Amino acid sequence: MFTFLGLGPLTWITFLPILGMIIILLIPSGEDDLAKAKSQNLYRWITVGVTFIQLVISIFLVLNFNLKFAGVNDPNSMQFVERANWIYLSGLPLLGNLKIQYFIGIDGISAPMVLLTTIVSFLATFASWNIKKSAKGYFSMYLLLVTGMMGVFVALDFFLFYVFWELMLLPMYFLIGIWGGANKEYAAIKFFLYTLFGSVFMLLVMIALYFAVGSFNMFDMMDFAKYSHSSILYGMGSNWRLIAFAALFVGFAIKVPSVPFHTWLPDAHVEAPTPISVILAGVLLKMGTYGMLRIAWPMFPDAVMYFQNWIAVIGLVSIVYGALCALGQFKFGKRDFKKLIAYSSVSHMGYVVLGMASMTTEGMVGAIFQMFNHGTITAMLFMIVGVIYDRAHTRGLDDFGGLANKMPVYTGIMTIAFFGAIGLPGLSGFVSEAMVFLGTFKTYPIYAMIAGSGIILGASYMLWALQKVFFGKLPERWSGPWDPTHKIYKTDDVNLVEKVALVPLVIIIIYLGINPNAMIGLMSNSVNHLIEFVKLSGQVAHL
Amino acid sequence: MEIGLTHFLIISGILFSLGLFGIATRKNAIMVLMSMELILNSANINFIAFSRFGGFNMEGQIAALFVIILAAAEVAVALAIVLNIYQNYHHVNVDEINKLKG
Amino acid sequence: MTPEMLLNLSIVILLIPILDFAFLIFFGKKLGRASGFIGTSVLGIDLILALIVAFVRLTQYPNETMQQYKFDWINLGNTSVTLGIGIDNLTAIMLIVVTLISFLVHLFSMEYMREDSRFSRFYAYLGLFTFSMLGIVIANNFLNMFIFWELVGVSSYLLIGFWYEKDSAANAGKKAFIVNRIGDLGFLIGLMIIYSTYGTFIFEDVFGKIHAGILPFNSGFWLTLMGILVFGGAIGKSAQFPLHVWLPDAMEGPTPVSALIHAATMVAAGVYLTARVYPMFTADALLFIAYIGALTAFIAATIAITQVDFKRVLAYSTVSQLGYMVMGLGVGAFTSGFMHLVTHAWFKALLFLASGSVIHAMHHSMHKAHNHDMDPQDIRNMGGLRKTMPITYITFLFATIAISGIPFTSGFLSKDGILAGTLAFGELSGHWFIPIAGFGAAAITAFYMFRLTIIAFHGKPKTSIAEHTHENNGFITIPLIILAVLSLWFFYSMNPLNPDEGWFHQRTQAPQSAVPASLMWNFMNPEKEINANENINVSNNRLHTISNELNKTGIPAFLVTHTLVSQPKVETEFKETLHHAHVPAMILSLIVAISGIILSFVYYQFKVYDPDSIVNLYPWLYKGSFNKWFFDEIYQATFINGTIGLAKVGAWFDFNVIDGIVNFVAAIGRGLGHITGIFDFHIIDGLVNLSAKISGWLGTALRKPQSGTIQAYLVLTVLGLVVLILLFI
Amino acid sequence: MNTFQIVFYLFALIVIISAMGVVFSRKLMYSAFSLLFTFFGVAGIYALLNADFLAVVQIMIYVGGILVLIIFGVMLTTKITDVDMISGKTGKWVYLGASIVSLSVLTLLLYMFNTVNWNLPGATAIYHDSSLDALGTVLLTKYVLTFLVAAILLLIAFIGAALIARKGN
Repeated sequence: MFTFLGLGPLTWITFLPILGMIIILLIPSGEDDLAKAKSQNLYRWITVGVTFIQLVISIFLVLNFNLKFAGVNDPNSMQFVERANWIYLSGLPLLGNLKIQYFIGIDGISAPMVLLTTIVSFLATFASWNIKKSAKGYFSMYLLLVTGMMGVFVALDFFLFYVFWELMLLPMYFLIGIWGGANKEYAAIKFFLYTLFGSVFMLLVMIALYFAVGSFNMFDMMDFAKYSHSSILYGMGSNWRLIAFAALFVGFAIKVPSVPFHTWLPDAHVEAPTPISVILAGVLLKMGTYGMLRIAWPMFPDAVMYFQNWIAVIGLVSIVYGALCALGQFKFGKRDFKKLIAYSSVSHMGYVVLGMASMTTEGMVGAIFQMFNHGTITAMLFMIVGVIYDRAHTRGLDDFGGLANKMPVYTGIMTIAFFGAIGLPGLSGFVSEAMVFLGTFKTYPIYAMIAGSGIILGASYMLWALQKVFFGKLPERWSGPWDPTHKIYKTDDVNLVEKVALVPLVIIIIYLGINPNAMIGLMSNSVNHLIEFVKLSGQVAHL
Repeated sequence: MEIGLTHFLIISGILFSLGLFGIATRKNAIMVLMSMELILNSANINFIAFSRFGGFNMEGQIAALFVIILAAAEVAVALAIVLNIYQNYHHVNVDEINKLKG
Repeated sequence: MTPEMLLNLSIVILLIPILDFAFLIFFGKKLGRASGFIGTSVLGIDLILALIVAFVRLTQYPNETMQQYKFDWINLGNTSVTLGIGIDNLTAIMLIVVTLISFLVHLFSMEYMREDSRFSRFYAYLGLFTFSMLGIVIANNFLNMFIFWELVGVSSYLLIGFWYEKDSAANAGKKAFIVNRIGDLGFLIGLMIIYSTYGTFIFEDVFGKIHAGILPFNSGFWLTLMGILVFGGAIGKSAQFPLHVWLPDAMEGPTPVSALIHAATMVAAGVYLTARVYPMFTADALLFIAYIGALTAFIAATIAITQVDFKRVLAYSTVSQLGYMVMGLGVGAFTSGFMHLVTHAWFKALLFLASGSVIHAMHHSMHKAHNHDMDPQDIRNMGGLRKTMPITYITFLFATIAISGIPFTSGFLSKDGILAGTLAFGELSGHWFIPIAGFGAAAITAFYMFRLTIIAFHGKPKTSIAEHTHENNGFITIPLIILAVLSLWFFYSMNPLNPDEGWFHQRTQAPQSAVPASLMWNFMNPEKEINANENINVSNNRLHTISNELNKTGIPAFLVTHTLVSQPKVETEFKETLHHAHVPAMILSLIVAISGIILSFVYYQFKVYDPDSIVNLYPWLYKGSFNKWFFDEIYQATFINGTIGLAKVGAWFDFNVIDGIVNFVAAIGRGLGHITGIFDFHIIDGLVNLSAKISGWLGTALRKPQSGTIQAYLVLTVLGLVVLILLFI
Repeated sequence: MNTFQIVFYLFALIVIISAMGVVFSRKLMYSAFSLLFTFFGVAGIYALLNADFLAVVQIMIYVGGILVLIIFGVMLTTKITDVDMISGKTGKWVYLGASIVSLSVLTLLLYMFNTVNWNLPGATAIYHDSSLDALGTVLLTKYVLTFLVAAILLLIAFIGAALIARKGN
């Protein structure tokens, strides 16, 4: 175990942003313009520094990750574990003994997510380069958000998980609500209420589980032998267990988001500033599916097997419906670039749910890999929208056209991102989608076939958007120099900061498309173990 | 009569009462401050007397020392406040500064 | 040369174009014109390597099974996904086809694309395309094939939409990609069935397991479906009916691209795929393939008659010829079908490059005349080019004769074989539609190709632009000459009338079918097994021995090969019939081809009859053909509008219903909040106010001692303290 | 009556009388100077209590520091034209109340001092050397943290005082 100042790498990676936040809060923002610009620069670089250290730590973690250890429901094969008693109270009325531990660690399921979080939050910092409005607040909120996200992925105590889950919510609300677009209040409140609605379900189930096993330790909750006989959750396959699972699933599905709990996403995306959209799509959505894998699946294996078919249907509907809505964007309503990508996110996250419902190695590996790939690809897509929004101050797809000649580098990057989203072989998205299809077909052949239509719809709307933005003739008003009164915008190609944010993602997408084993190797052991565990326990329940 | 603990305590008691009276009756803020010093001194006498006769060794003296430090700090801040009040009201009469009046 | 060296060399062949692509993408802009030289010379090296590989393979190991190399791409712990590459005779021949045509197109483009502002980008894309195509060729498994299959689709998208300033070009690229994707969906579902049933993608493993009697869902129907779905990929890529609509539109791309992609290589990929996975097709699947091919060949030919755009005529001709190939494979004339792929590649590339030469010349002529409104591709503006562009004319004529199927050309050798196959198939299975469509299409092909030649090249120039055209320089004419020479018969067989004796036929024998005998045409099963009584027993026995061998060695005894010459040749009833059908087919095809040619001379060269008279006689026929039988319109009205309608409904539903429900719930919440607000205000607040008033009175009373003087407070405090102390003491 | 007693009563007298002077004098300057004597007296009592170091500290800080500060305060807050520098009178009721309270407190304290059995472990041995050595040892070992905190507090208080007293803002 590698420690620094007595704290392990996971603690550092989780709480480093808090440290950065405190430093930022201590630096006065200055009064005149010069001082303000100076301090702004300082905030930026502190954020870059903190997230960069996080990135280095996460790479270090992945390099030192023991691929043989499965994790999932076995605390002894979790890695980089840190454990301390956090809240230990005894003799409380009603609750009895309250045991909450600071218990963190990673396995093959969370390791890719930790890596994803650090990559996306590091690169999104560069997308935040142009934030001028109250930079101090912005960057401190941003760092708080990063801590919340990271905490969710490393927590192994349900209570701790919940704390981080809610911790993430607050900065997100402010980041959308203060730095957002025209309709930001509506979007922020919608996001907040939706997610809160979901977390209430989670809280209820968490408490019920606590009463059943007497601790918040996730591994205890996965061990059916520890369930007390008097608990309502005792007895595999009981109605209460099914209800608890359904509630938990809804709580996570809102975050994913799966149809029909998805309508907060387009609004939140459209209104959020670019880097927040990037984080939202890149990391936040994965928290839902991660929660399912980490909590819902192993804790309620019986219910998973019971609802398997319905979960697959939800995934399927999300794929097709999300794609249709994205396609519908160009014939209905405002043609907003971000909305298009938001609906494509719904569709792509549907693959994750479908793959997880398939309960096959291929499907599950594909699902986790898709989580990672969607994180990188969609992050890239939103950054791309941000680039054009910075120049044009519009996201309306009808306002663009013919930019390919003006911005060749941008066009090249965007083409890669779009084809990544379509699932072009050679790019990472293909591998994960193909794996999901292959896995799903083993369990649900018909669903896999229907889901296949998603790739055609995906190609349709993505290529349509590509054509709208880049091809055809350049509208007069894009000739520049910038003149807001006459709506003339300059179209200079991506600058250095934007390149720094985009090029690493391009490299990741291509590399993982050619050598997917680099990522799949991390998770395959854990996934196999998880499937075996869930299937075994689930079958026992249904005997 | 052997001079004992009680003697010192009586002096400190008297000093305390005088200080209290001063605080209560003086109008001038600086006078109030002086009276406060009296009270602090009486407390210090108690500390040291107990230290001497009570077998507490150095503890009482240490406490007295810290009281002196605090007194210095208190006077510094208090005088600063008084000066501020003077700048605002052009007098330092405590009873006329009654913004707390309900 | 050892097999390992062969494989390593083919990996080098594969990687050279992608490195070329990467290099040109990053440095192309600085290099400018030089990127063309780099691209061309790199492809020249690639071509030489490919020739070496093909030569070695075809001479040193002509009878061996596929030499291959496998590796685990994705390791899932308990299973893994294996990829790899392999070389056999088919691959070797395809390597030459792809690299040679790619090389010639590179050369051609040096002149043709000279004035384009994105010259280097064009060469980069060509490199990407060549890479993807080579990947398809040397794949030894389904997944590899699918990966490069899609990459071909993308490079085609980029190249069709190369002049993206034109909306029509951008739309055509999009259309090509999406229509291809529909076919690919079939392919993908086919892959899912294969993987879930066999757990592997490697061709020989899959075929071996099919042969061992393992069927998807234990049903022959699913095996058929699996074959048809995989063939779905070919329908999309090879522009077969009903997904043929993208190819004519793809002519919006630069002409060299049309020659490379939409004539010779990419569209041939579908045929190659069909040939590659040939052993897995059941009788029903083969029948389906044959019908699709026949329909495509015929329908496309009828459309080509009336088109006036030079390239569109060629495009429909391509579709029609691809239909031929597919039909040939479907009816079991495997060797001829594949041979037609190769020969067609040469002469169709030639036709397109020649059309490029014409368009280039027309364009220059227009440029000199300062005329920018005319369509340089419309054959009605041409005529008399025979005089001004002799080399182009002669090479074009070579290709026209070849495609019409006149003896002493390569086209005759392959086309005749296919037609003989259809005859034999018709005779044995009773599906006579296929030979009829085949011969009909042959006649029409000869007719419209000569119509094109006569209108464009013969007679008097119809415009002054055509009059002032000039022959192009060597960059353009040399590829034309090379391809024209390749359209002659002696490359494939010394006997101009019988290809069977040539090396090509010797080395590309049809693979033996892997499907159970009961699912195959009886006449295609090996002779000794036709005996109905023994059929089941024999296949059971075979199953038994094969599974034994599988257990022993881990390697399937039955290996898929196209060159099992060393093993005893399997004689089938079909081969027998095919042999007999050869001569009648030759005579018949000659008759239809020559009558087609004569008819076109009668109408267009000598103008004995006015073609318009027929138009006036059957106006609906003309309109239908001219408008491509309204396929685009029908698709627009049904599938596209249907999908868009569905999407609209989805978006509307999302916006109004789901979000409506959410907002409605929020509104209910607000309403409840309002009601509780009223309750709050009057009752709860009332009580609160009452208590507030009471405390207000108390406050007023207690207010008196609050003088605001700190000293008073102090005194009172101390007094209280004293009282307390007194109380407690 | 031994010397110790004589000295004790002398100092007690000085302390009490001068303290009364502080409290009852109407002139600010008189009060301030009486305070000087009080401090001296208290320092003497410290010395009698074997706390020689504290006695010195008392003189140095109270007399040298605080008193000077107070006198400055007096000077700065009183108009020079006010020759008398008289502290204003408060009302009779306040006088009466304050007297009652102070007297009762005094009575109470004296009563308590006389009656309470302190139950102490017993007097400490008298140091014949200076207590400085022992005091320093304790201060820098057991109470080092408190010492540092006090130092920081003092610093902060002075900075704060300077800030507050700054003219304007």
